[in-house]
Amino acid sequence: MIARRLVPHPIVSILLLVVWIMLVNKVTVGNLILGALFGLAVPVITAPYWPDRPKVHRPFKVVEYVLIVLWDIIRANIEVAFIILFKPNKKIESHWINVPLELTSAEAITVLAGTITMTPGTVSAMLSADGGNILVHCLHTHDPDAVRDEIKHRYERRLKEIFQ
Amino acid sequence: MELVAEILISAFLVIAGIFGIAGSYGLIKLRDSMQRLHAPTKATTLGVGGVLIASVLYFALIKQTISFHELLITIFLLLTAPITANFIAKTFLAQNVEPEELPGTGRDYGWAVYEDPPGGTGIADEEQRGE
Amino acid sequence: MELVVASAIGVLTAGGVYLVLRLRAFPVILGLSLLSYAVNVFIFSSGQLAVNLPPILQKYGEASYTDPLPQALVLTAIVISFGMTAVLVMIAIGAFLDSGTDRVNVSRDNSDPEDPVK
Amino acid sequence: MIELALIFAMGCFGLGLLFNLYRIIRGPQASDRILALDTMVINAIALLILYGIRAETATYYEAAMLVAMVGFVSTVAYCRYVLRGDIIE
Amino acid sequence: MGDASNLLVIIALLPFAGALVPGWMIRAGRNACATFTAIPTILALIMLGLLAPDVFAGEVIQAEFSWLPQLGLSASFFLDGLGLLFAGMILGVGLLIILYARFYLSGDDPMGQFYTYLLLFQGAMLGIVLSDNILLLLVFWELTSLSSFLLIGYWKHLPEGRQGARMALAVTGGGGLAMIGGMLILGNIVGSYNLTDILASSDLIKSSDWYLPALILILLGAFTKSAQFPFHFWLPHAMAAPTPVSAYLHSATMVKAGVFLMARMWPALAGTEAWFYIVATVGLITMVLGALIALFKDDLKALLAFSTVSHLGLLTMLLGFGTPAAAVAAVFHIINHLTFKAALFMTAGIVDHEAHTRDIKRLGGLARLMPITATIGTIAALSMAGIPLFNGFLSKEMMLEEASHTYWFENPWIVPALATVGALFSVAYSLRFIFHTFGGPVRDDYPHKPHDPPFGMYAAPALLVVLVVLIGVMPFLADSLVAVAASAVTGEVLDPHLKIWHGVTPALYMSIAAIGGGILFLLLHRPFDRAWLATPRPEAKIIFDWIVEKLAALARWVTETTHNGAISRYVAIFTVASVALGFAAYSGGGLGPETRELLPIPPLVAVGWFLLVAGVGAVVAFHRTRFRALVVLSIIGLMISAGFVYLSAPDLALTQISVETVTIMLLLLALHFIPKETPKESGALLRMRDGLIAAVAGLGTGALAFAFMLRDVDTISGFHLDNSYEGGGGSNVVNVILVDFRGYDTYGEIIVLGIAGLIIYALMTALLNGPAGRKLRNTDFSRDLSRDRHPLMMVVATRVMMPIAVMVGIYIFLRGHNYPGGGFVAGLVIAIALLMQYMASGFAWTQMRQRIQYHAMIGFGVVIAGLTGAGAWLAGKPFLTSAYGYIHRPPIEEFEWATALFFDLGVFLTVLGAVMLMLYSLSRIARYAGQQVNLEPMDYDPADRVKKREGSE
Amino acid sequence: MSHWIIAPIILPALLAPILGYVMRHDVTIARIGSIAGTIAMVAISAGLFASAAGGDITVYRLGDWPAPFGIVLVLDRLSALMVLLTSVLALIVLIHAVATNWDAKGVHFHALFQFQLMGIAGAFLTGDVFNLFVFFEVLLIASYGLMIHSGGRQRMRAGLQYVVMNLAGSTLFLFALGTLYASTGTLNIADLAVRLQQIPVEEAGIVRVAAMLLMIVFAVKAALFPVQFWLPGAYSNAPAPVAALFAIMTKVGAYAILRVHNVVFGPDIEATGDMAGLWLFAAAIVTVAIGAIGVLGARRLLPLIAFSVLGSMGTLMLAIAAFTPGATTAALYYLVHSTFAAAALFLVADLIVKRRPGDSLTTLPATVQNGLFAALFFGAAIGMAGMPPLSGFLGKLFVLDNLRAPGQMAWAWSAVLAGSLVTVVGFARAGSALFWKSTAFVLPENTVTESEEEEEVPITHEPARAWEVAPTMAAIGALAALSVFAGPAARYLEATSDQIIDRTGYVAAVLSNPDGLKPYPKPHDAEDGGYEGDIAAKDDDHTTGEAH
Ligand code: NA
Ligand code: NA
Repeated sequence: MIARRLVPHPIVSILLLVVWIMLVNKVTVGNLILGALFGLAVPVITAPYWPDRPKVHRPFKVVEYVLIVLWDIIRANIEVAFIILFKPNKKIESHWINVPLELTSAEAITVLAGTITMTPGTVSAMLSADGGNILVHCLHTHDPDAVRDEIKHRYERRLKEIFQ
Repeated sequence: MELVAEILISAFLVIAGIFGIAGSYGLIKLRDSMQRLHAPTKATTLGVGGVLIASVLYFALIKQTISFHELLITIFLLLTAPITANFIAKTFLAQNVEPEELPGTGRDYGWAVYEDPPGGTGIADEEQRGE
Repeated sequence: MELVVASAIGVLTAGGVYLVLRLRAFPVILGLSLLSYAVNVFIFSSGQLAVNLPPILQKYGEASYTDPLPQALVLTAIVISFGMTAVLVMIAIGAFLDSGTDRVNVSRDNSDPEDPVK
Repeated sequence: MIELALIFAMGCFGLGLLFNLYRIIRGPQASDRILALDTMVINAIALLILYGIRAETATYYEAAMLVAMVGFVSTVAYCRYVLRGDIIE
Repeated sequence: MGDASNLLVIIALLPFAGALVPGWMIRAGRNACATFTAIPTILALIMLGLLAPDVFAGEVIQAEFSWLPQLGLSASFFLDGLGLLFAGMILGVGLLIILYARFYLSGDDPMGQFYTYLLLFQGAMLGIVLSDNILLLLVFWELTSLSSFLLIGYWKHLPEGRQGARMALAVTGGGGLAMIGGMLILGNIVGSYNLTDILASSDLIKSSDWYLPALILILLGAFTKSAQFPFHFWLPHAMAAPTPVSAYLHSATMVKAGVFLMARMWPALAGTEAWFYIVATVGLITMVLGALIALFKDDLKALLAFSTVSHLGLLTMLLGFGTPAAAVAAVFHIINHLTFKAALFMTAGIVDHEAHTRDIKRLGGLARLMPITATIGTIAALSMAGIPLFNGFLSKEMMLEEASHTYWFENPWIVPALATVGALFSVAYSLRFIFHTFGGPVRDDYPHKPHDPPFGMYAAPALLVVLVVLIGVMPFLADSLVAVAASAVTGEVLDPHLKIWHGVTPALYMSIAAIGGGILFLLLHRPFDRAWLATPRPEAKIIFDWIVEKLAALARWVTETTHNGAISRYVAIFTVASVALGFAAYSGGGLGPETRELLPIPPLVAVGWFLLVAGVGAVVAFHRTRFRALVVLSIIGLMISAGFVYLSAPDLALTQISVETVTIMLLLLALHFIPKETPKESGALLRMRDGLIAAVAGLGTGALAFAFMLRDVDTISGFHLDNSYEGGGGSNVVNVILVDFRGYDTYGEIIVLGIAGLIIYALMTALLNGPAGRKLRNTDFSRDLSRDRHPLMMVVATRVMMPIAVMVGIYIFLRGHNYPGGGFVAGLVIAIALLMQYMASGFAWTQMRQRIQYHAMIGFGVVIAGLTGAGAWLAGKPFLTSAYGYIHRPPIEEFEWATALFFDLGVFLTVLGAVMLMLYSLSRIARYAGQQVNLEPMDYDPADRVKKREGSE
Repeated sequence: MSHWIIAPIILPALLAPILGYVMRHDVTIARIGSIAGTIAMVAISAGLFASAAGGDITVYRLGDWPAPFGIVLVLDRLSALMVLLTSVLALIVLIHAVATNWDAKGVHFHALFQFQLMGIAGAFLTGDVFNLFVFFEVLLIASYGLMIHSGGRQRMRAGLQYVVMNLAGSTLFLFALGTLYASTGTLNIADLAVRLQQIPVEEAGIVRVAAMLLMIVFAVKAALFPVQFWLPGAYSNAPAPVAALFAIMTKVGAYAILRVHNVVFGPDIEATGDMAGLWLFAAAIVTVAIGAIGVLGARRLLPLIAFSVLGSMGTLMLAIAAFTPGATTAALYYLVHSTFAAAALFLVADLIVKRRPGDSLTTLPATVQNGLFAALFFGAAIGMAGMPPLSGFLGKLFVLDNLRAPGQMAWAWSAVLAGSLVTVVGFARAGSALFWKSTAFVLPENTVTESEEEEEVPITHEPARAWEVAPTMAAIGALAALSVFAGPAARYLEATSDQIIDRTGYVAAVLSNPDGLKPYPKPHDAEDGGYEGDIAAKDDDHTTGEAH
């Protein structure tokens, strides 16, 4: 309990240490110590704004997910760039897609929405009032349902494994 | 080695440039606002990403000085781009699109822009709070 | 380069002055912030322009730097004009809520305050 | 070679700035303007970094970082204004 | 200085000291008050008596104190014959008036006030006649105007009193100001403001080119004071004052001040053509005109007033003649007029007091009802008419004698003829005063049954008529006084022998003609009166009031059209003036040679420039749709920051971009409460005008900047570069300048921010407690275009971004001294981070989670910065002297600290506190306007759905 | 090294936050603190005054940096006089504000008041033009807060205008400073004086612009034509005690011109010549006229007073514009006088107005203590209108007596004399309308005076307590004292003006950096950082380089 008070968000603390090192742009013992200090201190200050920290199971899944997403991002960008540069506007076929969610953790939903936005020609436009659905706008597709299924299968499933 | 580095860096720069221009071009080319939204969120982000990586490589390989703080900016952008896109999309929808024009949620709560969340939007403040 | 900066100053000033001469508080505020941009660049340019000579001392070896003093002056000016703008904005709100109009000119004939409730 | 690549990249992002400007002025929707502004900020960041590479100095970096941060905040603020009126309700 | 001089000074000061008495004594009752008020006057009179012998012996008593030597103003007094004469009159009559007023004033008049004013006036008059320094004289001169203003307006309930008082003040005060000019010129010519010096240097004055202006200005003062034509009109209206005042000011003393002045300056100014033609002519006209008007006045006091005007004219004319004999006559007539006119005023007062009217047409037959008063009045009036055996006759004879051989532009007739006419009129109105008031049958329609007043009331006039008769019969009694006074006037020793019979002279014929004609005129008064009433005459008062009103209206118009609260016009004028004067200044000099060649313009810079210009254009074009303008404003900020980075000013870039963001936030928050659009109000012409002004201003600043960018000067900043590291312990010279070399500027700057925070908070409080607050209560500003206020995604993103942003803030703060950054930027970064949190979960919620006392934060900031500066005192160093050093504590790498860091901490706290206090105030307003607040960080946490489901199962 | 010079700045600067944050919940404590602080300030500035009276110029080098590289405070007769004047006025005004409960009508009055004092003192004491700007801003922003203290419709809008006008002024100030630095390369007043002497007129185009723009900036503060328009609206809508305090604010502008345009751009400097004098003189003449006309035309009491202030500023500027020792002495005398006169008028006006509905000059039934208020108003009015026996009359004579240059005399004299006649008439009309009851002069129809729209102000009918009247009396008393002791006063002011005119003395005092200042090493011997370990306050064993 005390530990939880002192280190409200271990992950964040680590993230902050990394951030610090990036900021000072020099890996030295001093910087590491300083960064660790701030990394521990800052979350304590900002803890009230992040009441209940999410629990992350299967950290290695995170790595896998990150890699997939990065790859998708690049793919997405190439696709989109192609559409923008070479596809005549009238040939572009956009769709609204409703993606019902099984995720219930706010963090997970956010990550999913973010992923959707960053990956193949889709932008997550908004959630439903109770966070049960994501409204996705698809820049160009002939089969909206396929897109939805890919989202649920490729990302949401993994996120469920990570967050629940 | 030197040459390889140069080629690598140059490649990153050129690709970044192409993505960058693609994003901005899409902004004027595409016909409706939602479509335009796709362009920058992705292309430009990656464009910047490319530039930042190029910078890292440049300092590392050519100047022989380790410099990775550019990555922080990349993280920043990757973290914020979806939120930005989300907000802009809502701005567009709220101003120009009626709920009927959208697919339903198929559940008892509609889309957030048009419907109050369960349990309303808060309480009237008897402004005793704060200082 | 100098011409670029000078003309920028001129354009900013012109835009600022024009907006300051408008009849409503908000454009006046916009104009004043344009003017403060203009004057900041103006002061900055009083120290002679230089590319890639930031006044940050290199520990080793001789180096030449641009004139740091105008930069410090501009920083002070920026901060001050920020404070001023904030106060002005607040007073503008106050004047509007109190009198129901955001006209800057107080004259007898405008006895038709529009309703702040809109 | 790097020099040429730099110039090319700068050209692209510079041109991008002009496109963004067009969209900001032209609109038509508030969302378009905000989006274009956000893009312009990102392009500016890219250009700052490119200048940093070219000048072989890190002084451009802080600016880029700060621009990235405030760019996000102000974009959100603009949207919130349109959506809710009061941005910190 | 001998005792004599001391006495003189005491005399001059006694009345002022005495002016304090009535205020106290009035509590002790009216008699006590009157008595004690009389005491200073009596004392002064006695002292004057003690000095008199020396003066008669031809000695001039002087006393001098330095007052404002740099100006040539000294408190110096002198007493010569003329001074003695007037001082005697002022004090003597003053005493009688005090006595008379005791009985005259009614029970409900504030007597204490009256006596205070009276003594103030007495002091001022004494000052005039005793001053030996013309600046000092001016002081007293204006004082008489002021005190008479108070005395005339004494009866506050009477509008006539007010108007009369204002008119008197305007006319005499105006004359006084003219006289100031004249006196200053005079002093300029002579090189001294000392009266004795001036009187001594008559030739110098008269030969100077400035003589005529000086003369005219001084005479303006004299004429206005002495109610000379064309300024005669104020005197009758001053008669609204209580009779004692009229008797004192408007017959005996104040109106004589002008005459006194002319007599005083006689040696310096008189004897020239200009003097003769101005003074004598004005006097002559006034004498005739005053007498004529007096003839048709039914109000006793008005009649006396105009007769006074006429007699003042007579005196002026005599002084105008500029001959010693005329001077003697003038002095003698001053004495005589004093005696009979004061007596007559008091008589009129008694009549008014008893019969409750002063209207001749309602009087008559009083001789039987109030014989004593009648006798007094009759004797005095006969003297005024210039009937032999009364003193008035003697001086009038001398006047006519002088007139009889005075040429006016080679014409021997005009002056004598008009003088006779004047005399004739005065006979007529004097007899009318007697017969129409006291003569005739007793009537039964007096407003109040009159009878003789108590002794105290007629004692004073009685005493005066005794003098009238005495001098009239034994004129030689007045010899010495007249002699000494007249010699003082002329500056040469005279000793006139006043006698009743001068033999058969032209003057005698003229008198006879006057008396005969006068009687005839009186018999024919009725028809003349009708004719007079029939003929249209300009009414001075109406004209005066009309002029003043019109002037006031004009002034009001000018003022309200120029200062009509049109700030946009003020600023336009300000701008035009700046540009025009700036150009004027420039064209007075030239430009040095150019010492730099221009830097190149890379294409990207050109692009940036284009964006900037387009941005400005867009802001101007969009300024009506305010939100749009705000969006465009960002471009400008962005481009300027980029420009700063490019031009080697990273600190500027950081500060600019963060300030600009916060500013736009504030504007967005403000826009929530004010109209969203700007109506199209200014017409095309106005917009063209403004466009022109703007263009010129822009051209000016741009050209100026371009001009100096091409020319180097050696600046002091070399020192800063050289000393930044060793002296200031930092390698970011800009930051070292901010926190060390010019830390004092930054200290002032953060105080500005702190104050801004305070004001905004105070203003918010004032608003909410004011009418705006009530309005707000039933106003809903919320534009809920969207129903989600605190969207989930934003909240989550913020949870990650916030800590990172705080890290960045810390980083920027710590390195500021050596690299771009520092307390100010760090403060803004943290503020922006918090702002992000507010936007995510709302202000109220965030506040609830963490109560930060923003007031305290500002306070600490300012105090910390201040104390850091003051800390240097301990080392015996000046404020803000910095110290610094390095710490090597392995494994922590060398970490440099400086007191400047604490100072920067002050900056940091102030900035953060100020910005947050502003946001707090704004959100407070919004919530006051009935805005709802959320108790949860986000609108709806989907996890609750799960919980609910679990709960339901 | 005496640190007292900076006390008038630091004392309020440290007191204000405490007042604003610690004491803001208890008005009584705040009052005690504020008054105590102000009394202390009076004492301190009196001490400074005494120490400067001898004629030696004390220089305080902030941060221990040599002039012209750091910022210096300069205490000479002039700055000492101005600071003393400020603090005495402040005490009077503060007591009035407390006695009449003005301070409790809004929050943070005392904090803002102290900050205001800090700003004014700082402006008077600094020897650096940019620092002058900074303290101008401090005193201005504080004045914004005081101006709109306790809010209210008219006041708020007037406040908005006041702020806008001054922001425009501040912007011009910055333009001027940029130009000045670009053309001289320095900011220290003494150093500027030195460098100006070396600029030949044919190369002085830019610096002349700087001089002119600076003059306009100061003219805005001093409310000179054509930048005087803002003053009546601002002063007549400000809370009375604040308006009274503002009497010193216009003087800040006058002071700045006295200082800068004597020391730096003096008439004997080839580069600028008598440029300033000519323009100032013309502007002052018009200002006198505007003031007088405004007084005659005013429908309301407070604007009337505001316009009389304008007139007095015009007269003051006439004297300053002459740039001769005599005229400067006269100017200083008139400056002190007009400060107290304006304050007295606004204070007495406050006592009167709060007992009538609004301040329009219509005659109404007598208020309580009509006599007392009449007397006070009469005193203050003759003071301002320049009638004896108060100092206004002497001041007027003093000014006129020193304006004898052929070109000036006729204009100046007729303007001032005619002006004071009109003013006297205006005050007479106002006074008789206010205190001599029944209809005096009827306002034309269609007049909806501002104050009639404002319904919020409550009217009291209680007699003024001694404490409420005392400050007004004190102000009038000051006028009387200034008149009685005109001789000694003028002697000090004469010495002061000599010191102002004598540029060399000032320059020598500021630029002669004694030993014991920071080292000024050449760039290269930077390597040996002898500063390891604990605090290394800069060592004193170097003499300063680059002294002019
Ligand atoms: Na800094
Ligand atoms: Na700063």
